[in-house]
Amino acid sequence: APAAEVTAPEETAAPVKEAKDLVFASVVKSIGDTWFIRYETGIKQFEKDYGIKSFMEGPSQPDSAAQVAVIEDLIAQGVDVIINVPYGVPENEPAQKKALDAGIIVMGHEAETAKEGTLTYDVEAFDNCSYGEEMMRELATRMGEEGKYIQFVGSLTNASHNTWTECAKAYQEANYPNMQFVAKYESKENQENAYNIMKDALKATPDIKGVQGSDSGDILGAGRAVEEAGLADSISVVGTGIASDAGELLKSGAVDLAMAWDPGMAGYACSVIAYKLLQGEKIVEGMDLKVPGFESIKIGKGPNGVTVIYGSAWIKITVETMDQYPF
Amino acid sequence: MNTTNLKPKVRFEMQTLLLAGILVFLLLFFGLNDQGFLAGRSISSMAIQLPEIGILSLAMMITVMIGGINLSINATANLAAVLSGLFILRFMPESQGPMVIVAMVGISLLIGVITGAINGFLVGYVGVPSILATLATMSIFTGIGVGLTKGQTVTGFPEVVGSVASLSPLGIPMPFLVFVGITVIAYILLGRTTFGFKTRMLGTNPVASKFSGINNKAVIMQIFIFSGVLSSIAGVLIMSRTMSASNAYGTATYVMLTILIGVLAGVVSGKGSVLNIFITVFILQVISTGSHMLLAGVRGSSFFKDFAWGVLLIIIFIINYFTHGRRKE
Amino acid sequence: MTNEILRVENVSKAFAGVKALDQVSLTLQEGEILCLVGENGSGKSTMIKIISGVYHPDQGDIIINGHSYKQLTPIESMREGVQVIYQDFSLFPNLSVAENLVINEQLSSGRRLVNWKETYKTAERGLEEIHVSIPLDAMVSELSTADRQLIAVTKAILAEARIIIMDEPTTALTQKEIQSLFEVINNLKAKGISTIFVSHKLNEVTEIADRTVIFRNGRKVMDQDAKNLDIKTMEFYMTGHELDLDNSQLAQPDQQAAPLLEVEKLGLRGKFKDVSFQLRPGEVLGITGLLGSGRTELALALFGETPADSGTIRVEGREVTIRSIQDAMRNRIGYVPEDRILEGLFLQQTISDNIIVRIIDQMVNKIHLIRAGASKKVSDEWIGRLEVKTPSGELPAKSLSGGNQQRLVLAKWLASDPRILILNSPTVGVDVGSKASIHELIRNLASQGMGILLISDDIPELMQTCNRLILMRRGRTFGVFDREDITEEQLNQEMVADRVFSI
Amino acid sequence: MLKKIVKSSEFVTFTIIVLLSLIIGIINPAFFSLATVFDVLRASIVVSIMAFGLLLVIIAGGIDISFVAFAALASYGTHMFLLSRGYNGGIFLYYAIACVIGLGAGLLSGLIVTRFNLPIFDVSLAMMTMWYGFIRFFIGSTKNFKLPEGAVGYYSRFLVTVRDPFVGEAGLHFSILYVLIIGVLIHCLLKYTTLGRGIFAMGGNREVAIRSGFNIKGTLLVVFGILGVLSAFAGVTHSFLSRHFEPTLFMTQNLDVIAAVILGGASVTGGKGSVLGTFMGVILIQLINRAMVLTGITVEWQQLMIGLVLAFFISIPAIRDLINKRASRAVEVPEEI
Ligand SMILES: Nc1ncnc2c1ncn2[C@@H]1O[C@H](COP(=O)(O)OP(=O)(O)OP(=O)(O)O)[C@@H](O)[C@H]1O
Ligand SMILES: Nc1ncnc2c1ncn2[C@@H]1O[C@H](COP(=O)(O)OP(=O)(O)OP(=O)(O)O)[C@@H](O)[C@H]1O
Ligand SMILES: [Mg+2]
Ligand SMILES: [Mg+2]
Repeated sequence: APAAEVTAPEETAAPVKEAKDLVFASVVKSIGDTWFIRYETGIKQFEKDYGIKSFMEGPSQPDSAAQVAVIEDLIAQGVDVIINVPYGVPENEPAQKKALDAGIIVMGHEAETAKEGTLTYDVEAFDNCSYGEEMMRELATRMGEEGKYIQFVGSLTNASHNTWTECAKAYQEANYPNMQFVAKYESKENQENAYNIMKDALKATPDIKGVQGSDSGDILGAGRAVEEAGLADSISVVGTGIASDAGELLKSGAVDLAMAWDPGMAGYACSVIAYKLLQGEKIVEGMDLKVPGFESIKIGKGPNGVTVIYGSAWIKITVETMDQYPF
Repeated sequence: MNTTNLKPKVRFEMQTLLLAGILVFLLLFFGLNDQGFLAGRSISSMAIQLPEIGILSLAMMITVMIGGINLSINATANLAAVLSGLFILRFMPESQGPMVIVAMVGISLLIGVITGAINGFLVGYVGVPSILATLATMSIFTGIGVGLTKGQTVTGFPEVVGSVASLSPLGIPMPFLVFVGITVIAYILLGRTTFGFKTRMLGTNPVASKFSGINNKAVIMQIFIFSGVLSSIAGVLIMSRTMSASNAYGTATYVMLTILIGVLAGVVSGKGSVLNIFITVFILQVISTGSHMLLAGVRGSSFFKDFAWGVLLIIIFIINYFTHGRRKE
Repeated sequence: MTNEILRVENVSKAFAGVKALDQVSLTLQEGEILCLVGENGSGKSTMIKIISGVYHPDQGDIIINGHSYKQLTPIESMREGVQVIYQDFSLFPNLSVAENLVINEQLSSGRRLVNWKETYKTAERGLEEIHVSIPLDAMVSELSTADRQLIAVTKAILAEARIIIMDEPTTALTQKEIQSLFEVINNLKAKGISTIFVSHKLNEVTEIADRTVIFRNGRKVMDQDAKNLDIKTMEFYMTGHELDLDNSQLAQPDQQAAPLLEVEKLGLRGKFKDVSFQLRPGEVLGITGLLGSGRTELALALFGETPADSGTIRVEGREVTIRSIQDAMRNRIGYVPEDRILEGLFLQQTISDNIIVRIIDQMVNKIHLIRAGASKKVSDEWIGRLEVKTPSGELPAKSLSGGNQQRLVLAKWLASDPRILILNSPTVGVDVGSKASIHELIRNLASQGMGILLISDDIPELMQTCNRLILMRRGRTFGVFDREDITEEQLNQEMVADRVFSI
Repeated sequence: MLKKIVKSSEFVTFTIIVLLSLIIGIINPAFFSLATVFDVLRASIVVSIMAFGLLLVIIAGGIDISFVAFAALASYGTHMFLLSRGYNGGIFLYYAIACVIGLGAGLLSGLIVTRFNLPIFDVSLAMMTMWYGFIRFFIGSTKNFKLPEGAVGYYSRFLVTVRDPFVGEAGLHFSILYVLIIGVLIHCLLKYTTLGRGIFAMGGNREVAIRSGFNIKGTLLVVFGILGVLSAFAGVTHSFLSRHFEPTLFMTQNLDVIAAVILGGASVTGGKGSVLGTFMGVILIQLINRAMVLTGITVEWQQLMIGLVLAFFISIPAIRDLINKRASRAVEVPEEI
């Protein structure tokens, strides 16, 4: 249920700094990921457009402990805004809270499950459960709404991945009685694991017809295994992924659909909201952030009470549309 | 190999002095380069993770001292947090009383003892090399937590759970006090008790220690239990600070970091200094925080930091080599 | 007319202030057998290590085959034909017997490939040369100390050395093997190969030496044709005073006293069987026999390391089960192992820590912290009592010479005040002077009521210290003798009569 | 002869592999197929090649954890370099350049270890941190999926293929030949060259090796050189097989490779180990991981099961040693802890 209006936090009452004196820092799960390289382009675009120093930081390996250390150091540096994409949501909360207490605006992304009071706002490209359901619709269509399917998550500890797969499964049970869930596997965010698991899954359940991936490596590994077994035509592979990684497999037909959102735009949107707050503006339902996908935002509450700003629209990358998404 | 270790006492001080010198140098270096560095906020930023890393480093060090290694320290810490967290959520979700703390600490310590005993059994009694044994138990301990929670982070604890980390009697954060306390205890245990003495002997020559009547198996068992207990205390601190218990917390960084601290502190079979560990943990924390400050906003600064750490380590090894006198071959 | 093959001129070497060698000169002729003798720590091993290139001298020259060196590397030394048998045998425990035998030759020949057939053939030839048989594909780690020593000797012979240096090669050999070794050395001599021979067993020295050099405190004090030196003279030069080695004043234990230890029909499958004896307080009971006769296994069974599987043990009249070393210690049984480096000492730890390791549990105060003062007092006391040669108890044990390390192992056990002490070859590698003092110590301990089991090959030693003797053969007690009832010659014959070798 | 084989540690590992295969096969008969054999072999190729290099270091008495970084540096560095030059040809040049880079990285570690007489483990810890940082700061931090012409289709160059009615086509990848060739070479190096025996000698007793006149430093340099080259070779092969190059290649997999080598009978303290045993160790680790999917253990409990199975199987050699020791008390060698 969208809240009608959310008032800006009190801290913004502080005297407004000039744009050139502001520092916006983004903290991501791991800075080496293709995904976050794209994220960085968004905040760099924001830097150019608004003249506000924006940069991305994060551990070299995805790990909450290391991420928290980065946040702690940013607090000590006295930045104005921290945009955090937490690897583990609860583990990052105390550091976020500490930043809030220090008068810093703290935005979250992919942190829908955060507790109330640990983020100024969380910004999501979409509602995670709907995303999972949409993925299932796409998978079901490609499978002719029947047959066995398996799911991958990058890791069991990843809340988003598990929301996607669970909502997808629930949606299937409600709408596609002829489809049959076989098993969920954990790729450990490593496409080589996904590859080996897919091969073994084919042995364990020879008549698999569909695969749903969550980590961006899942459809790559599974797709490769399917392709090498010469089963590209009979098995549908659908999941989160981006064109630069999955391009070849989309072309060969081993992967049927990669779904994603543009992390660059999410980062940009977070920055814009933070800036508006600093300007004393209020964030309201239906507002246009002038960012693709965030033309008319929705405001809601996460399961643990944090206020979430939803954009609209995921993107769907197929062999036909892949050229439109150069990341 | 013919290192003629003629003045053990002096040598020990050399290593400690060297480390202390590096620490002072780094503080000055970062302090002069960045005005904010010595400000209170960065100190408190450093103090946040330091106790956890420090205690885990001690847990690692004592196993290295008997010629082993314990790869399962982080898994033990997380399992202790997860199991005590599940217990609290199941049996005292609303309670704010001290019993919650008692349960948290009590269950965690129990987990530390049990996991340590499993490691000790495999290494001491079955005779599996510790690198293999603890690799397997790392998987087992994490696996239990993952299985019970389906991998999800355990949250929603009563507020009182956070008090361990947030209290700061006399203005000193509680976790830091715990770390200092444990350092002192470890110092006494290893330096002044028969347990520490036997540990050193076992690490030096396990056959001779057996023939001297030291019960090697029992000492190995005690060492791994001690290591497990220290790990579980780190687990309590993490749980209290993050108000959550995750199976994945620190898995990509903590184990290697503690090994690195041990190596820098000069821990080897039969020899290890609690004081050196204490200083080294500070060194690494200062480097980490300092480089974050100096490199703030530089693209890929974390990567550069990794690179610099590697180089710095080599440099420290080489300084060590020259200050300890060239070793004859 | 002989040719000088090696000349060492005015060599000095100091270790952290200790002058191990002080202006020492030596010569060695082709085909000569030169014996080096001296007390523990007098610099013999240091000299050897300098000739073999392991240590570099502080000053002086080494001239081998006319080539002059300020210092050598091990490989240069080998190229000049020097082969050393070190006290620790310098073997690779993880390699086979054959390979260990051939490895030096392989290296010095500069060949890059290994020919296994050739390796085995050569190895076999080597072992035949000293008339022993050891399985060629056994790992050295599986062998007994004596076998290792034989392999070390064979290895040097095989390397076709021109100078063979043996640093106490006979410590773990029994009479029979020693005789074969001497035969080998004499054969080598006939071929023009020179030998430097270091031993603390002066009777061996008189038997084999052409010339004898005596060291004292890092200086050469005597260099003489062997025929001009008798044992008494050597002892005098080594120690600087006359030794009184008259040991006839053996105390007799009280025959009425209840036995400390009674062993009845003790057995361990494949090792020994039906061993029975009694040990009274104040008694020194010698156990001897050839290699592989089961003496060490018997000792280890009594010490709980490899427990016996049949028979009974009674300590002070009580029947006890000894399943572990802790059980043995609870019954105040101590064991001084043969292999001091591996089983006896913590080389990197201090001498003082090595001494108190057995009694550390008693060195604590009320709150169970170690009392530093007490441990220093105890260790200093034992360093003094056993005359361990060291400037400080705070030095690591590895700074001690072999003989002093052996004393340290003894000190460790004596400090724990055992009731029954098993000594396995306690004077191996110990110089005559120290040996005499260790023997005296043994007698003193016995006279204070301790029961001592002394395992030894050294027949004079047994005759001088033991009240009774057990002779073991093939895992059984072959005979028990009162010392008065047997002479050295008889005992010697009894031992040589058995032709069983190890394994 | 037979007795010797049965006593060898390779035989124990082999028995464990057979045992585990039987258990998996009984639970899921689909396991018994040529496709499985091919899959397991394929997944073992890259790890085996690295493990062979690591084996030399472990026999020499050290433990290296940085070889994974050599692989990443060599494969990713070569790729990004050639990509920037617009190279689009065959794979030979990739292997050549990568092996040179690997050799350089290996020798650098070797030089630091020998020149300053440092423990191998310590140096490798530093080098691993350094190289992964170097790659991502100076070369690039994202995966790259653009393969040169010569590598397109590399993944499906099979020696033989079988058609399985259910699981589709399964082939034995030709790069298993690399394992065979490298394995034989390393075996011969260890067994038939003075250098190889020097590696064993060094691991068995370093001081004696020095005294005997082995060139310890030279030997270590060669060992590190080989480790670097083999890691580079494995890195490039992996990248072609998985059709992309990545800067964090193998980053968290070094412990698994070490475990495989030790499981294959190499001693943690050095002086012992074999090529055949190492290969079987790699296969065993593979099987343990694959058993999870094939036996249908649910995902939440897989990690626990992997740990339990591993703990069980690593205990077998240790228990065997305990029993052997009881049976014949040999002279003790220092125990591993
Ligand atoms: N590496 C070393 N470091 C320090 N001191 C040493 C070293 N090697 C020898 N020494 C000292 O040099 C002296 C001579 O030692 P050396 O080994 O030559 O004696 P040795 O005559 O062989 O004695 P032993 O009969 O006990 O074997 C000893 O006092 C010893 O303490
Ligand atoms: N590594 C070392 N460090 C210090 N001193 C040493 C070292 N090695 C030997 N020494 C000294 O050298 C002397 C002799 O040592 P070594 O063990 O070589 O003697 P040895 O003649 O062969 O022995 P022994 O007759 O006592 O068995 C000792 O006095 C010892 O102090
Ligand atoms: Mg000597
Ligand atoms: Mg000696």
